[in-house]
Amino acid sequence: MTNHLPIIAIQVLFLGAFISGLVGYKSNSLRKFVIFLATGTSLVLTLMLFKPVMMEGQIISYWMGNWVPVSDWAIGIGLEVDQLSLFFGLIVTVTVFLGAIYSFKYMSKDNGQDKYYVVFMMLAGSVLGFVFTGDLFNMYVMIEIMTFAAVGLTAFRNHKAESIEAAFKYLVVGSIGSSLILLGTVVMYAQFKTLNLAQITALLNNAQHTPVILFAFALMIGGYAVKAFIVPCHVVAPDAYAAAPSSVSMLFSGIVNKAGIYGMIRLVFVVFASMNLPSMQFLLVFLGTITMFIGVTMALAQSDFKRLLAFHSISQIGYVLTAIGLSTILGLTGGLYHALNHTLFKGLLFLCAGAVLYSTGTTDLNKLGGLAKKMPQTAGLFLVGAFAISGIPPFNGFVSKWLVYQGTFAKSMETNNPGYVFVTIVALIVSVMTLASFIKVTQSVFFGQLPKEFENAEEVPLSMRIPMWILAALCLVAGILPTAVIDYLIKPAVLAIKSAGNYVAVMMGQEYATKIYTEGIAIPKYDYAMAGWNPTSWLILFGVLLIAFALVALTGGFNPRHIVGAENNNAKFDVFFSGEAAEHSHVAGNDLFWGLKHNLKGYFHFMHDVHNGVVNDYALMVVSTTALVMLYLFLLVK
Amino acid sequence: MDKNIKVKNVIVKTAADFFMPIALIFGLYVILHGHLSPGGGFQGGVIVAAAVVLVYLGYGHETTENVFNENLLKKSETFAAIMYAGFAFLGIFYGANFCRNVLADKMGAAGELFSSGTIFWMNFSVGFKVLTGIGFLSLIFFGLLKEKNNESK
Amino acid sequence: MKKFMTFFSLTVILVTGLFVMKSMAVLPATYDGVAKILVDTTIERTRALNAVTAVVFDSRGYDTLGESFVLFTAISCSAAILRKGLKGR
Amino acid sequence: MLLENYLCSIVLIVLGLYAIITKKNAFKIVIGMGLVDYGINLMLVSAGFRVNGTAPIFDAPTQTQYFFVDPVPQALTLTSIVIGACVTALALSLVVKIKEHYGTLDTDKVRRLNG
Repeated sequence: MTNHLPIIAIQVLFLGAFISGLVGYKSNSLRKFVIFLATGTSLVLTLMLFKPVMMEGQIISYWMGNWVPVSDWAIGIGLEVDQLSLFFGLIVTVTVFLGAIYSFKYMSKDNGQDKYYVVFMMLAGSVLGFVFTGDLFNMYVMIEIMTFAAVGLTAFRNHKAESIEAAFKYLVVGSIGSSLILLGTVVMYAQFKTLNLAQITALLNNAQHTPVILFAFALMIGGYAVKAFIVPCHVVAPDAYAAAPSSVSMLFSGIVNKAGIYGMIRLVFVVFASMNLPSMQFLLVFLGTITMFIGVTMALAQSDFKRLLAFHSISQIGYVLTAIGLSTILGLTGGLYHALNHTLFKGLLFLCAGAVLYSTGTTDLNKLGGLAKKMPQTAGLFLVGAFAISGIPPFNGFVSKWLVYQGTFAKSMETNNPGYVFVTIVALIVSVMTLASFIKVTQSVFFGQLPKEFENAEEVPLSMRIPMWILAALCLVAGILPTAVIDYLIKPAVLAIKSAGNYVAVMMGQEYATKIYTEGIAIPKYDYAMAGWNPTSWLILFGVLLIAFALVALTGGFNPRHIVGAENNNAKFDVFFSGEAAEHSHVAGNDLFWGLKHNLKGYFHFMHDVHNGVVNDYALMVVSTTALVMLYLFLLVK
Repeated sequence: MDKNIKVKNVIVKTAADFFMPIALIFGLYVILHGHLSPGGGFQGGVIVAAAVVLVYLGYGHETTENVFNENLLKKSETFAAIMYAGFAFLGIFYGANFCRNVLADKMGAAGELFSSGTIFWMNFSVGFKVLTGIGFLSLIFFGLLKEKNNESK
Repeated sequence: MKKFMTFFSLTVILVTGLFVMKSMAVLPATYDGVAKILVDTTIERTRALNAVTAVVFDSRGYDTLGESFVLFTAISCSAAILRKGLKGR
Repeated sequence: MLLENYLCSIVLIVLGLYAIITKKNAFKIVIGMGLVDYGINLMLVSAGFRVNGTAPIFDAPTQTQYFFVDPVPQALTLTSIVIGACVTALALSLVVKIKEHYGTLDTDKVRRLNG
């Protein structure tokens, strides 16, 4: 029975889409029930896989239509659920379940909801199918469904010109990416006459690295870089994230770019594991470092709430990619942990943005302000998300960022390469800048003056707050219990990445694997240390600080007015903006870092010119990235 | 574009009358003989969906809207997708894996029309799905042309 | 800059592509890999005379399932994009 | 014979990319995306070619002498063609909406989202 669980979990999501399409556009409650049931069933089925796969270490292989391998050739399509797949599968199902609950109220103001839920469920099912599959062409088909569904959801609010524009750009760039993946797949088929991932892994193990293989590899890396929004290909991501409904933006940052990351991990570390390319790992670290830096600096310059969050999403993907590129145990642990955390806190932040949009109707930071009085729960949850993403203990962002810093530093110690220390420094600076830009958002959305037009803004309904509460709780849990998370979720996945031989053995049979891997299948030793990070003591420290702060505040020792002085009425202590007192002129959140932007205006003007909004240039970036990766591989790999 | 389509043209109408039954029969033939001769569900479905285009070319918007019900087409497509997934699930019900061709031995011998088990039925459901889906897509795009006509008048 | 990058990257792809294709295009006269096994067992396992249909709907039936879902998704998206949106909001 | 197929497929793909990168009309970009698809399909079909092979369809269930071309790439091509048609349909419906909202198809003017 366990064997059938993955396929049923995938198909339940697709069937949910079809049945909700059959329900029609009249009976909303029946459709919601169907969606709830389908996403819930899928979540439960994936959780049922947790015990056999994660804890007992089984790898589930499933041949479609019982087309088992004949004379060492994989004929049919196989599903292969190893620990890495299940790790991403759990991320997908949890995100989809929470996103569906959030959509019920959030989308109630839009028309055409029947179409929304159909496409939503297709997106969910396709990503789950993508992470569970063990076939190269099936990966392409699933990622194509994902791209179409994502484009359709981006354009869902079709009364806004921005949605349509973003969707068109996403479709053009995304279909170039899909075409590159398909081209790579075709070349691989022509070379190896099989499409099964495990068999390709085995065949590559003994093969020469001919130009054909490098060509296919470069094309597929380019294609998955588009899907994961790595920097030169990231330009459509902010448009799409900002234009889509918030529940969908959560899915984008939670599962769509995770699908790209999963594809890259699977290709670089499992399928092409035998190539053991140090230069490829260097390329990943390089791309990741640029990604996190450009993402966060662009975020500082934004004035739209969701667009800012989208750039942060790109930046966090940079952390994941950097850590994975290190390809040490410590680096992979940090990378996967950050991928999990990114789903949790970025989902929470997008849902908060959606809540603000729901009750005020705008996400422009210059118009918003003072919403903490009207929406206290959303404000509190937003603060949790902001702390988590900025890496403040005891939230989860701190743990994974710490692992990333430590991993890069350890790698530099190992290889005597000072370049990796530079990566650590960039990661630290990016973390500081993340905190800075979230101070800006918090100040301009939830604090400050409340504009007149939002006087009657209200807290969002309960069904929208429940997913936010769950995500916030998960953020806290992943921050306080890092050892448990690593032991039960991350460690098996990292070991699965590192043991490609095991992947082949389960799928193609032990005999075949021993024939290929004559020296035996090595499973590396797992060791990581989280130096200086003991969550419980940090928590106690924070509790003590909080109590001390409360005591001082209660006894009147801390009064901000005392700091200014007694003659507080004196006009010389007031803040002026162009001749007007501060209380009459609202400090726009966008202007909080105008000094930084002014000093670095050459850089910011250049970045603004790069993100110029012309779709041809965006396509050019993708194509030149692929060409450069190709050139890099051909010139440097011997 | 809108001026070029003369919906009341006798030649176009006669040609549409003549070719529509041929397209329907040929498309159905291609769908049903997918496992015996070149072709299959996708190809046959597109040929049948050409009938929608022929009706539009010959008779114009009003007739097309009267003849084809958009919602019914959409629901049929959804139903066909469920049907395909259902045939794939038959494998699990019979104790084998997903997509298993469990009916292969229970139907006729190779070369007969009703042979090859679920391949025949999957072919049929894909053909049904494609003909309704492409027909629905054509109807949506014709709807755009109609709006353009109304605006320009 | 833009023009240079266009021609540079397209030239890189074209040249490496042509080079790779030249080494790929050998004329195979025999079966190898999956194809031989599939063709030999088609009649016995699927009872279908058309081997392509047998591959499409049986051994790679799951891909076809995905393919019909692609079509479904594309049509649903087109319907969602071209629907009458909310006016003035 | 086969070499031309492979070379033409790469040329088609590069021409398609060239059209996407340089053409400023949204409709021509869609045509470029189509070109890339056709190039890939051509390569996919060529990958299954065998010398002297016939179409992979049996004349009778009892046929014993046969030499077919590889049926798997043909099946994959079928999938790829349908996906290419879907890309075109979706892109065209977006182009229609762009024309409705912006009144133009010039991609230099469809750039409200930038920076």
